[in-house]
Amino acid sequence: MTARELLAGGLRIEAHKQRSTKAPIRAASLTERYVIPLDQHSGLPAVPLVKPSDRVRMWQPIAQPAPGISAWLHSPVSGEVIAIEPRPAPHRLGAPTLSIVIANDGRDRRFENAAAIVSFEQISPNEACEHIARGGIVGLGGAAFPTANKLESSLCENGPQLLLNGAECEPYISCDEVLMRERAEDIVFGARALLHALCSPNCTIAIEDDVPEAQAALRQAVDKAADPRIRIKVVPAIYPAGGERQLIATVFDAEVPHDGLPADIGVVCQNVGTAAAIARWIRDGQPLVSRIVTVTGDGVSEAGNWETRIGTPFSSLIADCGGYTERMSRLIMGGSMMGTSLAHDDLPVVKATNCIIAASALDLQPRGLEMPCIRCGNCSQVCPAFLLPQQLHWYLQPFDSDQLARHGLLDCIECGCCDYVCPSQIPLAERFREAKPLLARELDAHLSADAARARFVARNERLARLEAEHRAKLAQKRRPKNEPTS
Amino acid sequence: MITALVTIIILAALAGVATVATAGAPKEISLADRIDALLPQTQCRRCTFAGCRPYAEAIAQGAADINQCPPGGERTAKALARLMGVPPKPVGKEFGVVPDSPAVAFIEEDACIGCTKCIQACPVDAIVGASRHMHTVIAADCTGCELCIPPCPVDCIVMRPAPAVVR
Amino acid sequence: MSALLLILLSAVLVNVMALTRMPAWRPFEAVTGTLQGAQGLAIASLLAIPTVAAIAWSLSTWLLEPNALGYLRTFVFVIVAVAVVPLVELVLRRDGRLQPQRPGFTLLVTTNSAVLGIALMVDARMQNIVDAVSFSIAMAVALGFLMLAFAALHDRLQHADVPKVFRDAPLALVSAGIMALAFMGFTGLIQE
Amino acid sequence: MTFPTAPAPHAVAHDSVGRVMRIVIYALLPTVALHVMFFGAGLLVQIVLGAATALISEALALRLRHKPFEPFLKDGSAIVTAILLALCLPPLAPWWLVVSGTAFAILLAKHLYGGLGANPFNPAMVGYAVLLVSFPVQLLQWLPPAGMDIEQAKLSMGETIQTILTGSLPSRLTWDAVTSPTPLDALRTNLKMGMTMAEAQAAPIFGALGGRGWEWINLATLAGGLALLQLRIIRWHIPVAMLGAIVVCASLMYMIDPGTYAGPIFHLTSGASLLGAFFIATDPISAATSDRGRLIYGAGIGVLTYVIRTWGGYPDGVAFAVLLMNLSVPLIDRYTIPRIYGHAR
Repeated sequence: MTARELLAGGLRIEAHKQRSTKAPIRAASLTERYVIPLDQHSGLPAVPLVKPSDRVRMWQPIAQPAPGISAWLHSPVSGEVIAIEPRPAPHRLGAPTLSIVIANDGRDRRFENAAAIVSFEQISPNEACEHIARGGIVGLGGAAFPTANKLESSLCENGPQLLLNGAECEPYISCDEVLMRERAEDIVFGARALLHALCSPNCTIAIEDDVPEAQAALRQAVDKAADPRIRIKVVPAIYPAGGERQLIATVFDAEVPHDGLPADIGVVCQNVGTAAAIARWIRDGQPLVSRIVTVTGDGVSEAGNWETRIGTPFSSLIADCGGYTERMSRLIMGGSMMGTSLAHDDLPVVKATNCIIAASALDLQPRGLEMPCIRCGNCSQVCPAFLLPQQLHWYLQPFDSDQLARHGLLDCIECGCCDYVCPSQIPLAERFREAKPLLARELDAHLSADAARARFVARNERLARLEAEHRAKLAQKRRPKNEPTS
Repeated sequence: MITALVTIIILAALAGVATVATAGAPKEISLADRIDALLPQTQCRRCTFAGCRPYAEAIAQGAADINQCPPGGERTAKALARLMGVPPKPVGKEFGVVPDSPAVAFIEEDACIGCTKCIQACPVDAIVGASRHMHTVIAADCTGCELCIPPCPVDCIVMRPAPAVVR
Repeated sequence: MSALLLILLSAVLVNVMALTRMPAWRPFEAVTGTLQGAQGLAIASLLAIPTVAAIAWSLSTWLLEPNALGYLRTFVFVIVAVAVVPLVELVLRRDGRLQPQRPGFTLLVTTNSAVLGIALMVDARMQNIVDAVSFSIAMAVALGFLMLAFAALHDRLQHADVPKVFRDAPLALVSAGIMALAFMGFTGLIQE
Repeated sequence: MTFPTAPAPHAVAHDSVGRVMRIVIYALLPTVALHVMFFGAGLLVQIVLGAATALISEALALRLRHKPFEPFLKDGSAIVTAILLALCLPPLAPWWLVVSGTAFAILLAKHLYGGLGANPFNPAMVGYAVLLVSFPVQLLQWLPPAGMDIEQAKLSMGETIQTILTGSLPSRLTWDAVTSPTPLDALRTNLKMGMTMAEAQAAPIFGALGGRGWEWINLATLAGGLALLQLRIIRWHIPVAMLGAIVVCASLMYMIDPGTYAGPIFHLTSGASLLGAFFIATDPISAATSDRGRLIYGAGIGVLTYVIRTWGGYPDGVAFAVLLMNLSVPLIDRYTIPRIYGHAR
C-alpha cells in the first residue's frame, strides 16, 4: 500500500456482506405487474413508445431517450401495457413519477431484435457507442448515468484509460461481489467491448482486498481472455474507496479536477455490473431489463442476491427472502451510508437499485443525542475530499457563504464518513446536503446580480445616449428656423 | 523661539506637500459602491428609488433606511446593517412582501400583441422582441422585478418560479 | 525594562481594543471587523509605525534636543504622523486587495495612538537609530499580529452561541482581559 | 406497512462527547495516583472541590442560558477542566483558590463564549492564569515529594482537609516547614542567586531526569498521553510539535551554555510540559483544527513555554503559552485550510 492510499481518508467499517453472499445468485420470482419509471436514469426522462393497451414482448423497447442525456427502456416481460401514469418510485424517495405499467402474461415471448447481437470488433467505435445506447445500458453503480452518454463525452484522441469499478465499498451491498464471483467472464467480455468503443489502451479492474473469492474468479477470467490490456488492481477495502473520484485517486494517483470530469484526466470509470450488462446485450441480445439486487438486513428471514427484472415490486423480492422478521424496522435502498430510506415497499426495482436493506434496530442503532461540536477533527481525518467538516459545520450557523465556499462545501461528496465518526452525533452529511444547493444558489445569485448590474448600467447609458442624440437632432431641426432671424 | 517656529513651519509645509502629493491618488471605494455590491440588483424600485444604485447612493447619504429592499430580504437587510453599523431590522411592510423563492416573468405568447411596452419597462434588457411581433423573456437574465407587468395592455405577463440553478 | 515591555504590551492591547471593539467604533467595522479589513490596517501600521518612529526619533535627537526644543516633541510627532500616513495610504493603494474600503481610514490611522505612542516611547527609550527602528518594527509586528488575531477571533465568535447580553463589545472586553492575562506571562522577560 | 425514514447515513459509530471526556479522565488517573503518592491526599480534596464547583457553575450557566441540564452535566467536560486545574494547584492551597479558579473557568472562559465547543480559550488555563497572576504566593507553596528522603512534614487526611478549608496549617507546623518550591521554581531561584547549573541541580529535590517525584508523575502523564494517542482520542500533531519545540529550544540553549540553561530532558520532565502536551494543548475546542494548523499551534506553545520558563518572571509558562496560542488559533485556522480533493496543489 502506498503512502497515497493511506492518506486518502475514509473509513474501515464493518461490511455486513457475509450474510447475503452465502448463497449463489438466484432468480427473483415473477410478478403480475411491472412498473417502469421513465426517469430512472440520470438526465431527462425517456419518451414512451407505447400506449396503454398495447401488447409488448419481452426485451421490446418501450421508451426512447429524450434529446440530450437519457436512455432507452425495455419491457422486462411480455404482456400488455395497462397504464402510463405517475407511480411511487424509490429513486424519488417514494414520490410518484411517470411510469409505464405492464401486466405480465407469464409467457416471456421475446421481441425479435435482429440487430441486437453484433460482433463488436466488426463495428466502428462510434457504432459501438450507439449500440450500447440502444441496449438501455446505464451505470449500475447507483447513479444510473446513461453509459453511452458517458462514453461519448469521454472520447479523446488517444482513448481514455478504462477503469472498471468493482470496489463495492458500501456496507451491506454485495451484488458486484457475487457478480464477479459468478459472472467474471461477462465482465471481461464487457471490458473488451468498452475498450473497443472507447479506443482505450488499457483497462484496470479495481477490486477490494476483502473479497478473495471474487478476486480469484476474476483473475481466472482475465487469464482465460488472455488480453494484455486488462489488468486487476487490488485496492484496500476502505469506505468510500469505490467512489469514482476516490477510486481514480487510488488507482491512478491522480485527482479529478473539482470542476471537471474523470475524462479531463483521460480516465473513464464504469461499474463492473455495467460491463456485464453490456456483455449480455452485445453477446446475447438481452437489453438492460434485469439486474442483481442484494436483499439483506436483520429485517428479512433470508438474505441473498437476486437476479431481478426491472420493475419488480420490492414486496415481491422481500417475499422471496421469506418476508419480514418481527424485528424489521426500516427499509433502505442502497447501502447504509448513502442509501435512501423508504417509507413502504410498494415500489419497483429500478436500474439503480443495487441493494435493499430491511434493517432492524440491531443493524441501525438509533443516533445518540446531538451535542455541540468539540472540534475533535475526527471528521477531517476521514473526509475523502480532504475537507474540514468541523469548520463547515461551524460556518453553517449562521450561514457564512464566503467561508463555506473557501472551505469547499461544494466539494463535499456527502459520503457520510464525518457523521459516522462524530462523537457529538451531529448529522453533518444531512446538513451539508441541505446547505449545498443554498450555497450554489447564493454564489449564482452573486454572478447574476453582477450581470444584472452590468445590463442595468448599459441600459441607462444607452438611454442617456439616445436622449442626447434626440436632443441634438431637435436642436438641428430648430436651427434653420433660427438662422434667418439672426 | 524662532528656531521652534521655523521647525514647525517646515514640518507643516512637509505635511502639506505630502497631503497634496497624495491627493491625486485613486479614491477609496465609495460607500455607495460597497452598498451597491450588497444589493440583489433586481432593479425593482420597490425601495422607491429608480434602481439599486440610486438606492445605494441614498443610503450612503443617509436619505434612505437599510430595510427597503424586499427582494434582498432579511439577508440583505442584515448585511446592510452590518456595513452601516446600525442594528438590523426586518424589511418594511410598506415596501412589499419578501418573496419566498425567486421568480421570473413569463409572457403568455398567445396573448402577446407585440406592443413593446414591456421591453421599454424592463430595467435589465431581459425582454426581446420587435414591434408587432411576439416578445419573450430571457429567463436567465430576468431579475423578477415585475416592472413589466403593469404596462402590459393585455395582461399577458405572469410570474413563474425561476428555473433551477444548473451547475 | 520589563516594566516597559509590560506597558508596551498593555498599550498595544488597549490600542487594539479601542480600535476594533468599542461600540463607538462600530461604523469602522468594515475596516477592522473583518479579516480583510484588518489585513489592510495591519499592513498600514507595519509601514507607518516604523517610518513615523524613525523620523520622529531622528528629529527629536538631532533637531529638537540640540536646540532645547524638547517641549515641542508631541506636537512635532503628530505632524510627522499626519505627513506619513497619507504616504502609507498611497503605497497601499497600489495593491487593490489592500485598498482601504471605508472613509475614515486616514483618520483612523492618524489618530491611532499606537503610532504616536510608539514614536514617543522610541524617543524616550532608544539610544541609537538602529535600536529605534528595530524596536518600532517589533512593536508594529506585534500590533499587526494582534489586529489580525482579534479580527479572526471576532469572525469566529460570530458563529458561537454567545449569550445575548455579551455579544460583541462585552465579550471583546472579556477576551481582551484574558489576553492581558496571557501577556502577563511575559513579565520579567527582559531584564536590564 | 410503513417504516420510519431518516436521512443517510443510516448507521453511525457509537461514540459520544461523554465517552471522549471519560477516557481523558481515566488517562489522567495514573498522574493523579502518583501525585497523591508523592504529595499527599491534598489533590483529591482539590479535585472534589473543583469538580463540585465545576458542576454547580455549569448548572448555573445552563440555567441562565436556558439550556438542558442533563446532556451537558453528563458530558464530563466540566470535570476535565476541574481536574486539570486542580493538578496545577499546590495540594494544600486554600479552598477558595480552586473554587474561584474553577468557577472563573466555567462561567467566564466557557459559558460567556457559548458553552461547550465554542470557547476560544482553554478554560482550565484561564482559571489557572487568573489565580497565578492574582495569588502568586499561594500558588508557589508546593510540597516536597514523599518517600525521597527529603525532610517532609506528614499531614493526616483530616489535617489536609482542615488545612485546605481553613487556609492555615495545624498548629504544630509552619508553612516554611511544610512547603518546598517546585523544581522549576527552585532552579530559577538558585540560578538567580548566581549558582551554576550543576550547583543549582545538586539540591535534594532534583532527581535523575527532572525534579524528584515530579519525574515519576510526568512519566505517568506520558503513559496516559500515549494511551490517549493509542485510543485516538488525541492525535500526534500537537504533543509532538510542542515537545519537539521544547526539545529543540532547550537543546540549542544547552549546547550554547550548559552552565546557564537546563537540558532538554529536564525541561520535558519538569513542570507541566507533558501534562500540557498531552492533556491541555490537545483540548480540541481551543486548539487549531487542521493537521498543519495543529503543528504550528503545538510548536508555538512549545517555544513560548520555553521562553517564558527560561527568561520570564514565572517558573512555568505552559498556561500562558497555551492562552497566547489560543488567541492565534482563528488566524492559524484561516491560513491552514488543507488542499481540497481536485483543487490545484
